Amino acid sequence: MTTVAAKPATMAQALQRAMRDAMAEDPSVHVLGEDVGTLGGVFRVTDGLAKEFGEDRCTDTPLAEAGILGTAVGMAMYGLRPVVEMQFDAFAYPAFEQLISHVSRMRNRTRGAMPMPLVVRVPYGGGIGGVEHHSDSSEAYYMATPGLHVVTPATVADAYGLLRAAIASDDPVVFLEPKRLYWSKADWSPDRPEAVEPIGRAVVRRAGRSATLITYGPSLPVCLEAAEAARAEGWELEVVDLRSLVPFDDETVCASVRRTGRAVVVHESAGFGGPGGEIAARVTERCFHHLEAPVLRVSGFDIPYPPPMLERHHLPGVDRVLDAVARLQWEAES
Amino acid sequence: MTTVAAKPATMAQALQRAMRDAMAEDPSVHVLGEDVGTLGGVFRVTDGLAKEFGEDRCTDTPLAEAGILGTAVGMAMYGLRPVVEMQFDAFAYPAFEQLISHVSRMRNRTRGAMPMPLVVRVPYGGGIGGVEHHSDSSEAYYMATPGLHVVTPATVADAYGLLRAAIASDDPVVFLEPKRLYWSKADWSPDRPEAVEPIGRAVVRRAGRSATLITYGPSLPVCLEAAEAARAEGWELEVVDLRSLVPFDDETVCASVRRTGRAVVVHESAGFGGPGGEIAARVTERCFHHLEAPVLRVSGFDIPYPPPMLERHHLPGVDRVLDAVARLQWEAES
Amino acid sequence: MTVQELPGAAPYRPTPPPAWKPRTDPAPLLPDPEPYRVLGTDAAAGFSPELLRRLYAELVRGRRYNAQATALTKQGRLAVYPSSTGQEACEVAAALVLEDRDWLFPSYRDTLAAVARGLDPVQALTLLRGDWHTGYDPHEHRVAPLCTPLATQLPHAVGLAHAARLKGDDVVALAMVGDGGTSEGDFHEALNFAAVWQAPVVFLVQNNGFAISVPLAKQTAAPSLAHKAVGYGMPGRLVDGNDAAAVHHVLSEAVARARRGGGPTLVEAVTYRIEAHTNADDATRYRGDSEVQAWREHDPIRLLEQELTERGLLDETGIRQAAEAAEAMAARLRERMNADPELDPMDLFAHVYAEQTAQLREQAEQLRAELAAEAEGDGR
Amino acid sequence: MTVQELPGAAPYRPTPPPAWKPRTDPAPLLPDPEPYRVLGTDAAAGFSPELLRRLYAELVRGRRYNAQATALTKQGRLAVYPSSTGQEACEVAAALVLEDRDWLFPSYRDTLAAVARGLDPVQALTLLRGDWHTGYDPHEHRVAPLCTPLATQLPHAVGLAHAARLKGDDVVALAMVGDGGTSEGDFHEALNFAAVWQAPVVFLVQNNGFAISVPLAKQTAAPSLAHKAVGYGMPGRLVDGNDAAAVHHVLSEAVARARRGGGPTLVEAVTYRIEAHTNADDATRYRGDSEVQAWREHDPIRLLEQELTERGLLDETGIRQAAEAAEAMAARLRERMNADPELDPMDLFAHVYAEQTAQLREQAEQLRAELAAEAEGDGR
Ligand SMILES: Cc1ncc(C[n+]2csc(CCOP(=O)(O)OP(=O)(O)O)c2C)c(N)n1
Ligand SMILES: Cc1ncc(C[n+]2csc(CCOP(=O)(O)OP(=O)(O)O)c2C)c(N)n1
Ligand SMILES: [Mg+2]
Ligand SMILES: [Mg+2]
Repeated sequence: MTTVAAKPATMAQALQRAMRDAMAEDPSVHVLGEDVGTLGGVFRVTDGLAKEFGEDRCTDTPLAEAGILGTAVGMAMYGLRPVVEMQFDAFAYPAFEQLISHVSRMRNRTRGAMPMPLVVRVPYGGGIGGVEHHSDSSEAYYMATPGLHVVTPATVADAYGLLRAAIASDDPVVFLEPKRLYWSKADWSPDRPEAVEPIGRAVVRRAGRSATLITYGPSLPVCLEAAEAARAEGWELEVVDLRSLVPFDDETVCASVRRTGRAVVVHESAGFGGPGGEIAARVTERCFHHLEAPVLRVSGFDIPYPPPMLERHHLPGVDRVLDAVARLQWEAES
Repeated sequence: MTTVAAKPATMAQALQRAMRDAMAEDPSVHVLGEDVGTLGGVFRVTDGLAKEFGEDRCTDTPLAEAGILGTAVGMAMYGLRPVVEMQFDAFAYPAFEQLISHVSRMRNRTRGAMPMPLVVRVPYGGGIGGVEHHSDSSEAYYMATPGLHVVTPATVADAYGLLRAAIASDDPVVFLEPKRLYWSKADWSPDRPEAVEPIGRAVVRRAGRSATLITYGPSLPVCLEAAEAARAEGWELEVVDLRSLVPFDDETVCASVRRTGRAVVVHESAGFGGPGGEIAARVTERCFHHLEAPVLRVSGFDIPYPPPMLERHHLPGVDRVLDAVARLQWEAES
Repeated sequence: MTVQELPGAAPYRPTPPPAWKPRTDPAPLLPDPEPYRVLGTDAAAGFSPELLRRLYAELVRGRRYNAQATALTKQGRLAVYPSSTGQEACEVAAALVLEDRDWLFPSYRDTLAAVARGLDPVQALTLLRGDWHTGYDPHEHRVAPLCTPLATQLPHAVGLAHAARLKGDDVVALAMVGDGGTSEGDFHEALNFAAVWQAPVVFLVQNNGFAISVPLAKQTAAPSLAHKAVGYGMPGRLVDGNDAAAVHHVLSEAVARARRGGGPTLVEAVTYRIEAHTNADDATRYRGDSEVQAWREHDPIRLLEQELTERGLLDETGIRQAAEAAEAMAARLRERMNADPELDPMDLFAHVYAEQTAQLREQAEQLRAELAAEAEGDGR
Repeated sequence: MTVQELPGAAPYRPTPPPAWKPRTDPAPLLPDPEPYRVLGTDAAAGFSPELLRRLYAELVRGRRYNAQATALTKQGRLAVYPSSTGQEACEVAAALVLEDRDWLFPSYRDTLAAVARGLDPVQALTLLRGDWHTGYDPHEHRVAPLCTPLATQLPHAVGLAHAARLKGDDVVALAMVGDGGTSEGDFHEALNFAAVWQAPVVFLVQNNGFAISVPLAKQTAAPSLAHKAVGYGMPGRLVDGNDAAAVHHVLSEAVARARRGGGPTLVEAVTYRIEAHTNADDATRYRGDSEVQAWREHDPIRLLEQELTERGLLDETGIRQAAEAAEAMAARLRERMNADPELDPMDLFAHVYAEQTAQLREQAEQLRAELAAEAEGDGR
């Protein structure tokens, strides 16, 4: 990775830059949502876009999420590439019918005649001290909906690269932005030509041979920290960042698990019915005879998202990950 | 099971009877939805209720699902027990925000002061030749939402028993009615006192020692048929009917899998991100060392629900179940 | 800040709230108290004989189309058919007022409007036959997919019209919805977006008295559905939905207004669903025959035929010709629908994504194998 | 059926559509063109001095409450606070017009209304402090949970009011929502249900000019938000939201109307959000100071104080007393909020279901073990 001209940037800035570059390159890219224009979004991810491209390209809409996504569908029908911002995870729910019954199916329903090159940006997850309805992890809903791509960056560079790819995609992408990583920083240069990341490829963030931590988005830093801490216990943990939940990169994930023979899936979302079930099940289907222990899951509890003062007890932290690693039946090893 | 006074009844009739009996017993039970009154519902499940109890107890609402569920929330706040009918699975999506952000959380949010004794009846699944949006299997969305119970009957007796229990529950229940079983018939008497089934208990519908088929709702008849056919191949399949997806009956399911050592989860819903992932993962976590093969999944494909003329290729049928059973690594046995 | 800290304690004369500038005048947005009518009134004289005769031919054809489609359900050739019998004036006028470049957004009941716009009737009926969802390329005739989830097509129409305007194209979108559909949140959000954006859209509500079994009085307490317009800041228009000339006129005005940048209009056409909700419905469960009978007297074809014959614009020959043309259309449709559609189960995986994912390729292989096994089994 | 088959070919005079009975008269549903005002007008004389003085004391207290809560965010004692500074007249009047048995449905901004209704301010602020979601038992003061997902509380209010009426209780529900919230589908569906069911609900829209950064002009093109009422068949009323007497009067009328079975009313109160959206927002990014300044001149406390002093109903002592009472309330609040709330992490599992599921019991055990390990670690 070249570091020429790299400067520290936050994930929010990288996302902004991805939209900016896409809008500059392609006049059919339009951003719309609540407060995305003049204010630049409540997380400032669209900051400056209305000023640079005008209010017709970056539009403050009325306060109505089904209307936002529904009109975006119509815009896509006419050949535009709308990038919709939902202000918070739970506020995407009013748009659920449009997403499930139209966005995800339009291409299929019309035998490809009417594709939906549309991005729905959803800030998701907790850890920012938000009051109720501001910290949901809603990825399970989107994963269970055929026809959508579901993508989530965990690094500043991926935030740029994956959002560029999402906007360039001819299919609808639910783009999940981990709220608590918005202000995470990295040295990063958006001028690298290789910046656009293809959708659908997981990446090994840290190599190790004891066990694999399979994770994404807000839980990546937790897993990296856990892997570091695990060295003290003599475990070398491999950390896989999925980046794309749909399509799912079986190859990268299974290659890792076959190497290590043990795996833990880590995510913030509630465990029951959450992404971890699918991931554990498909890894087990494919790697059964390589597994020394069942694939375990570390996740938020099966409860409504807690109030800010209690959220740290809900969110999977380093200790909970290490506890799970410890339960991977190491005695079998000896 | 006593058969005194049992007469043949359809599942639709049993459901109707459950509401009727609940309404007769408890004046706080109210039914509301589109066309539930004068017409008796498009599936005739509420037939006769408006006539018997008046339009205030069984009410034709305006055509707006969020409004229906939202007003039901308010009615529950005032101590009523609303039973809401969503006309078809996909037409419950407009009510998604009310369901996720209010119905599932109201008790928790208010530390128990404001429970939500509310039932959302959703006809679901395919196999009835419905045009698009009339055959979705939406259970994955509900399963992934803490605070809801998710229940689905597969037999006439359970239709009555579970709906009575759902209406009696002090918590919100998403009650999924398999459309294609509405006209299934059985000898059944609603006068048995044991008719109310507690929510949360799976049941072994057929005993066997070769492998376990874990299923629910519309796929139960398919599994029973497959189990019958499997005898020709020398397999004695056990069939577990989950009945309740939330809470999940780990005990019954795991006891069966520990006995048989092999399992296949069967459902109509798309596989990826569907209920099968959760089920396979939790069974594997709990029964790993009893498993001779990975838990396999047989499900609908990961595609939008197909048009009527193609649906039979999508729905898991007997052959697909038997194919999966055949892949359960029987060579290990010999 | 408490009141004591407020700047200046000088004598103070209360004024109206500062933001209160008189806004839009509501008066021109309100509909007339009675539905607008043309046929049998003096206004009819202003309408060109060509237009009236064209409308007549289309109504007759439309009625025949409805009858034929209903017959096809009985023969098992259609899974279901929601008939627009009695509503042909709305269906036909909606199609006829649009230019080629304009877009039509039909609801699930509006196959006739799509056909009147030029769509192949077999393609229009594909959804209801059940071999695929949308049976046509929406771009070909600029007809959006027939929309089943009620009112969800309305924001699409707004977005498309808005996009066209942003691109500098003078394209108008006409979106159709039922009286029941006006209760959905999407109706509200679509109309609001349209008015705020001044998008070139016309919303046509066919108030046919029922949403399946639910009569209008249980759907709304509004003076009329057209009165909803003022709440969005757009004009509301009320028209006799069985008077083809009146519907055509009101819609034409609304389309022209939208095209010249005047923004959206809400049109309520008062009509009646003569048949049951669909062939699968039993309307006798919720309505009496006398109401249906009263509306049969106010039949759209009869109204127009009367006007035309009285003015000498239509004679027995004309009537026969229209009927014959409709009969020929029906015969062709019947014949074509009698052929089994060609089905390829592998299509299930062909259009889910632009590029098939590895996961779907695997599943496609599974189905292919199953089909091969099935074929072999059949061969045996 | 083709036209030829229609019964009878007798001479035919077109008539209006049969369903067309003149429906509700829209005229009385339409709001006046100007917001209703009392203070500084002749109407003020009709108001009881007690009511005006009570309103004054509450406004002063409310203003102080807003200031104190904002201060608490700076001290880290509240996670966030959406202030209703400048909107106190609406908040206070909404609380005061209700009887004990009535229900209030506040939005996330309306903690002041809840407090004015009698709720313990610490309990009202629990959500914003972050130790739990709803900090009070809604049944105690009949205040529904402060509602964050915009407009979703409106159907709840309708359902509750409807249920009360079915039970024979003369209970009224008053639901509060912002100008931005009126764009949501739930607003539409709630008002429609309310009107169809003639439910005893009053909808109070506080039009404070902004939805976060989005000004009203980007939110709606309607003549006024009150004009939306006619589309549902209920009366729309427009009131100066900073005139406490006017808001109290209009709401009281609406509540009385609802109580006597007259159905719902939509009230738009024209007011202004003096502070930023919340303490976390920077309002200078989207609005100028002059607009804020103009509204400060139209301050609700100032308007009422002027009226009272000019009529000799309030003197320096009265002003000082109101301020002192407010100060005392603030001091108590500050003190109580300075104590750390007691937290029990096990509460996470206590109220998810009526009966804890085996699954949650397992998870609770896990957390208990984690907490024990943590405590041990701390102990070391
Ligand atoms: C969101 C949604 N809810 C429910 C339905 C089921 N449904 C289909 S048609 C219909 C009635 C529609 O009435 P109306 O809008 O008046 O149209 P009409 O049938 O009279 O043309 C209903 C409830 C649906 N298609 N979509
Ligand atoms: C459904 C939903 N969408 C978005 C939000 C985020 N949000 C919180 S407050 C707000 C603006 C609300 O404006 P308005 O309704 O005018 O109320 P005000 O803040 O002015 O009191 C927004 C967009 C939300 N809470 N709920
Ligand atoms: Mg209708
Ligand atoms: Mg506002």
